[in-house]
Amino acid sequence: MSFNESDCWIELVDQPIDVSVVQEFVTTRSAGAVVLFLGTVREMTGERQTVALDYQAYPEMAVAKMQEIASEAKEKWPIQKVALIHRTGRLELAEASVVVGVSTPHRGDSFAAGQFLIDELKVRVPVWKRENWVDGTTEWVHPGADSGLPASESPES
Amino acid sequence: MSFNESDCWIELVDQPIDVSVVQEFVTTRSAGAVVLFLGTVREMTGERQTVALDYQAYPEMAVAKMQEIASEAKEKWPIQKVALIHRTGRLELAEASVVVGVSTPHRGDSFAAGQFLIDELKVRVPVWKRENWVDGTTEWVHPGADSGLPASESPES
Amino acid sequence: MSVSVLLFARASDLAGTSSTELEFDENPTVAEFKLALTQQFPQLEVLSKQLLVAVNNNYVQDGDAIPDNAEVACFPPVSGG
Amino acid sequence: MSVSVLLFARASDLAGTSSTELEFDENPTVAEFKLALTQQFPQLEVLSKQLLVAVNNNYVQDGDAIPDNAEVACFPPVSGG
Repeated sequence: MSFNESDCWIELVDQPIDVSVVQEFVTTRSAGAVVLFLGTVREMTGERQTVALDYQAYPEMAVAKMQEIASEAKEKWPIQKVALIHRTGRLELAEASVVVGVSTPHRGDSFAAGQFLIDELKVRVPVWKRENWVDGTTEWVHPGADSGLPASESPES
Repeated sequence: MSFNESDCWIELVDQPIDVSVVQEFVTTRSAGAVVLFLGTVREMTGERQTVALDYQAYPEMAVAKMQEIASEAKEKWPIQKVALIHRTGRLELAEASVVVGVSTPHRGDSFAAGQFLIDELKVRVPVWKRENWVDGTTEWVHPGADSGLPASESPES
Repeated sequence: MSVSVLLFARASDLAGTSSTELEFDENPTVAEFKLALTQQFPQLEVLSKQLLVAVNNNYVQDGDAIPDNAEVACFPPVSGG
Repeated sequence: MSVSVLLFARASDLAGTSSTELEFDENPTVAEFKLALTQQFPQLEVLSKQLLVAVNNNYVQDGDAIPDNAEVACFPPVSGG
């Protein structure tokens, strides 16, 4: 599932994301600033230890929502290039589940746009993660749901 | 010139910066978020066109100040890994003059720390850039100096 | 009319299927649709207050009507990134 | 005493050298040091209000004294990044 224009790269992938390719995509002589954000698999959530995360997506809607978020960001900031890549499937510790890249003429806009893109992605894009705890149990992470996991301890990047 | 601890990589280099090496350095299972910032050579500054930038540093002090900024950031945010790499010499359009990398457990801290690191670097670290304009003239960029270039039009990333 | 539904994440696990079909006399509202879904799968009750519904890739609210031939999906709050 | 000075960027270009040496009867303040430097290189006047001074890798102010055997550097506002 992907959406590609010359200045916008949106994709769901089931393999490791090559950050250097994202960096090359967003870097351009019309920008003076590039911000890249990686959401990575963190081992500890409070006292609980993770061994891996499984990510599931609703592919068509996930790509449509990522495209919508990128379009909104382009209306707010002078974005030269933008990339939103989300991975699905099983991820080991420290692997990147999502990579956001954005370039703008000046750096303040790149930071603001980068933060907006990942904040909105986490609210709107239909992707879910399932914890594989070290004790062998698994658990879907659903903010606010009756999952037995307090919302304040929900894994988040 | 470099300063290296297991969680802090500070360096002045005179060759292109390999962003993927910086990304690998700052990525760790103890973090859920990585922010990378690249300052890149922008072609247009207002109506003026650049063909290249020359960067000069006062190496010992530049490394000392980058180390100082990294230490300050580590007091403010729960930083797992941090990298500040600045390049010197001649840079072509779209090349990275500086790469900042930082990882933290949660994403808000990575964005805040990344912005702090580059903002302070641009204020404190003794590095200077010289514009090579398309008309063949050259010009040091000195914020606030009597350079003939209005401060509001000073190239900045 | 018949409404095809996609289920994801814990909603799919609880229902034991990733898709189903529901029958209605006329176009249901989203609230009516959710009620019918949890009647078919009572085990979704644990998620009922949190269940989100999307029609043709957009989120919809309880009062909205589900149109003919729509792609309907039902899932818990998202947790990507 | 003798103070060795490093010059950078436009200060170095204007002076035509990247280092120099200044003589003082006693430890000068930074203000006295800057005055002596611009007397030796009048072409630095154009930068004088902006010139920054660092001693042993730290910025110093006009009222500070320059200690013995210090590494002193003088340069315009920085523009890295």
